[in-house]
Amino acid sequence: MSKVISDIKDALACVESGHTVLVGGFGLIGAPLSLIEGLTEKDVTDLTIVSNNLGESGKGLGILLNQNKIKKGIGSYFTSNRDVGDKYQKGEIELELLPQGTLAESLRAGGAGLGGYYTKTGVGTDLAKGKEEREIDGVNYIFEKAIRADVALIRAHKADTLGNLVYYKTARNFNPLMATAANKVIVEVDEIVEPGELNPEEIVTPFLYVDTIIKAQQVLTKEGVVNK
Amino acid sequence: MSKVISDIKDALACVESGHTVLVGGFGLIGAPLSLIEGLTEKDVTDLTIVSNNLGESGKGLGILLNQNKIKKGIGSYFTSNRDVGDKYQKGEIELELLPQGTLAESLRAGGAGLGGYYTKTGVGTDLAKGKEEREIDGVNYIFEKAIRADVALIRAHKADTLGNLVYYKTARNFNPLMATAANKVIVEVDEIVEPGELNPEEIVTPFLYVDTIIKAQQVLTKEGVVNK
Amino acid sequence: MTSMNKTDMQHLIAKRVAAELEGPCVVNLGIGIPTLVAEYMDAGNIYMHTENGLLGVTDVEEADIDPNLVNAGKLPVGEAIGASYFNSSDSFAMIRGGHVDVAILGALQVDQIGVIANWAVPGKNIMGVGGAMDLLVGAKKVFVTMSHTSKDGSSKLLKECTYPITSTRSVDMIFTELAVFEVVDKQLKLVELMPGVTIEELRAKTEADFIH
Amino acid sequence: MTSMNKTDMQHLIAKRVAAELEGPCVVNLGIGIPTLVAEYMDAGNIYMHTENGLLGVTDVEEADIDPNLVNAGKLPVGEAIGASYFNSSDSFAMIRGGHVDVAILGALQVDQIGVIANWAVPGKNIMGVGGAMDLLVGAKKVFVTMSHTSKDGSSKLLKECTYPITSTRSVDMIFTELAVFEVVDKQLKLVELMPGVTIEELRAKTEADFIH
Repeated sequence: MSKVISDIKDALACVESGHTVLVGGFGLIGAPLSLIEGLTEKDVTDLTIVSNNLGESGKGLGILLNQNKIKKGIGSYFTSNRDVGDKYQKGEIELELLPQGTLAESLRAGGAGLGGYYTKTGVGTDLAKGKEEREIDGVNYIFEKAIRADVALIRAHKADTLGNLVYYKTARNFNPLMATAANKVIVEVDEIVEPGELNPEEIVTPFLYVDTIIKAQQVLTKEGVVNK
Repeated sequence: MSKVISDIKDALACVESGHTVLVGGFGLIGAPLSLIEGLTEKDVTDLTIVSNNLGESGKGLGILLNQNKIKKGIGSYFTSNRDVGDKYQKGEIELELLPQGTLAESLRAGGAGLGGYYTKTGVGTDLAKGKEEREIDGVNYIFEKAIRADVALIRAHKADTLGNLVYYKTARNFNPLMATAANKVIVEVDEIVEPGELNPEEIVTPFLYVDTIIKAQQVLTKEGVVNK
Repeated sequence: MTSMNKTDMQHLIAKRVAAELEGPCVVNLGIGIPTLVAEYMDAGNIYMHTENGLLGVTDVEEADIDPNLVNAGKLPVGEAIGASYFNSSDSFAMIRGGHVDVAILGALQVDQIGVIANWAVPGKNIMGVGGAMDLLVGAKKVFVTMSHTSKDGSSKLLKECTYPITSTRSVDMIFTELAVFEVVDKQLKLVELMPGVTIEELRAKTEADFIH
Repeated sequence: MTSMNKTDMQHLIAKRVAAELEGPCVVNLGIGIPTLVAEYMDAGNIYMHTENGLLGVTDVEEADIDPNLVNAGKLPVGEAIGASYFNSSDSFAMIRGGHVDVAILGALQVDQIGVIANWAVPGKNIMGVGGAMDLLVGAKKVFVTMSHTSKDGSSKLLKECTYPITSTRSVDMIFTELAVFEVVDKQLKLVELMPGVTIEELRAKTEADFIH
């Protein structure tokens, strides 16, 4: 069965209410814009979204937020969307704020079958409250748990039909990590090529991580997001 | 000051008795053969060597072993050199055996500024003896500490003069990890090119990890190791 | 069972294991009998992972041997279409993280709940473990291949392992020249006898309890 | 000090920080005043890291802007010769692992042992932290740039931070429009007064104790 699917609805069939969903991107850069839009059109609720931010006000994941589909957000910078603060104030959303490096590392740990790890980041700050602290060789660390999810929605530059992925410039960011840390991984790409067209030394995400591939229908340009 | 050095003695000037030294390679594949030979010619002792194996009998790190320069070996597969067992039996060397994935992960953790991590690997086995066990979300893990070293000796395929590195096929193995986990990183390469000649999307080890670059004087061929 | 030379026996086992692999899937092959499994697999649909850093292992012709392209046994291999290279921590992240479908390993002993010993022998120095423990905890399924008995004729399927175990995890299937077992609810279950083997012969040569 | 508009003040600080950077080194620039430092650096010898995944950041001409090539402030940047791209965990491994020489950050407050607060304001929702905490624990040196006083004229160099701290680690140097401080043995040490500033003026506008 081919991993390449043409209908976004089919690609997102595996997303269910209550799921934890990883969403790639740093702001709009490298975000799976078509899949996010697909999600806003799907009837799901109580999602836990793991993403560096929750979009912008009324854009991307921000739409999902305003649709009250998000029960909890896990990220490092919600400041980019003022609606998140309002919802939080009203008790309509739970938030877990992590340092950006901890968010990235916890995803990697989840993908790599680790239970958690000790990081220096955050020691002695408000974000360490309630977290175990431990001294290792004279340095203080806090314990952070691995993150795993039901589904990952990511964006890459090219995929071959097996599912090998390469990325483009700073649109890489969280995407390769999220590809490793979910039960189902759905990727949207600019271009789909045949196996053998990507150089084996350059492949960033080997195909065993990828379940479903769709062609991106939305692209980030200088002028903003445009439909292809 | 250029990172490119022509004399192996100069490249190895930073290695001192008592140092912990990471040595790349999986057997001879991807091992820094010229730097290892340079080390056998240097007057140092009490080294702790972190490497998947300690060479073969009388070859590579095996020479260093027979010169009694190694106080301790940390690796995953010493079986490839029968002399290691003899030395160990006589109490002439300390050994720390780690699963191969744990060895790799501990090096990555050391390079990434983590104190340690919890892995499933080894739980309930003799290699978990004395290690802290912890249940996380219903799964048992053991604690493994990060590894850092004074010096790393690694091999890559190409370097640019800034120190960006790319590798070649399965000669990559532990080398990119070791490049991150030592105070001084010395790399031998097949070819040195100008900055800009390596594709920014393909660079595996960014230059900030590399201190010294030398041209390899020994190469692994079908017929074995040959001098260039 | 009629007597059989070692090579034939190994190929018999390898062929039987290969029949159990349903593609598309990613398989990691250990050293020894597992290596032979590649000869009998559907190469168009089954992809091989080697823990030293390659997904997409194939055979290689003598003329094309590259000394820097090897498998975990340090034997020369080739590169499949769609292959990719990665470092050792990324490779074991794939294994430990549950992204490899099947690991096929050799074993020294298997106990009757499917726990195996395959890395150390008591009384000898503990010198090497390689990727065995990682594969045991990480692969979605673990298949074990081994000769049914030791050189002295004693069963390698035991009530309890006397050698140090590789993991507390039970393997999924065991393939010997006498029989194929599945591990179900921490019990060995006989799936089939190999051609020419009787249940009496199997019982006589098996210390472990099994159901069928 | 004669009065100065905000832009001139920011450039004054940025220029002074740039003079402190000795290449070759790798520098991570935060948002705000730090971004301006790039204009005054020796670009041939100082390499810029941005935590969203690029080593080798440069300016970009309007015509060459690529929407998928941005810095941590999501502003368009260019790619230096010898640049490389990496994922977020590799990027923060560089930061946390001590491989970035200098981080230049903005701050809301600095206390008199050099601990800073730059990510949250009490009474407001704690909504964003980004890479600040990672840079604080990981960079070999941390330089802070900020205006010396708040809009209400109160000192931002305090005996103790009243906002949530970013790290227990003391920064290495602090640059304001009035002075440059080093942190030595957990004490602020005045390195120099900015042009036209008197020690009396500095004392009047600084709550934190400092030595010189």
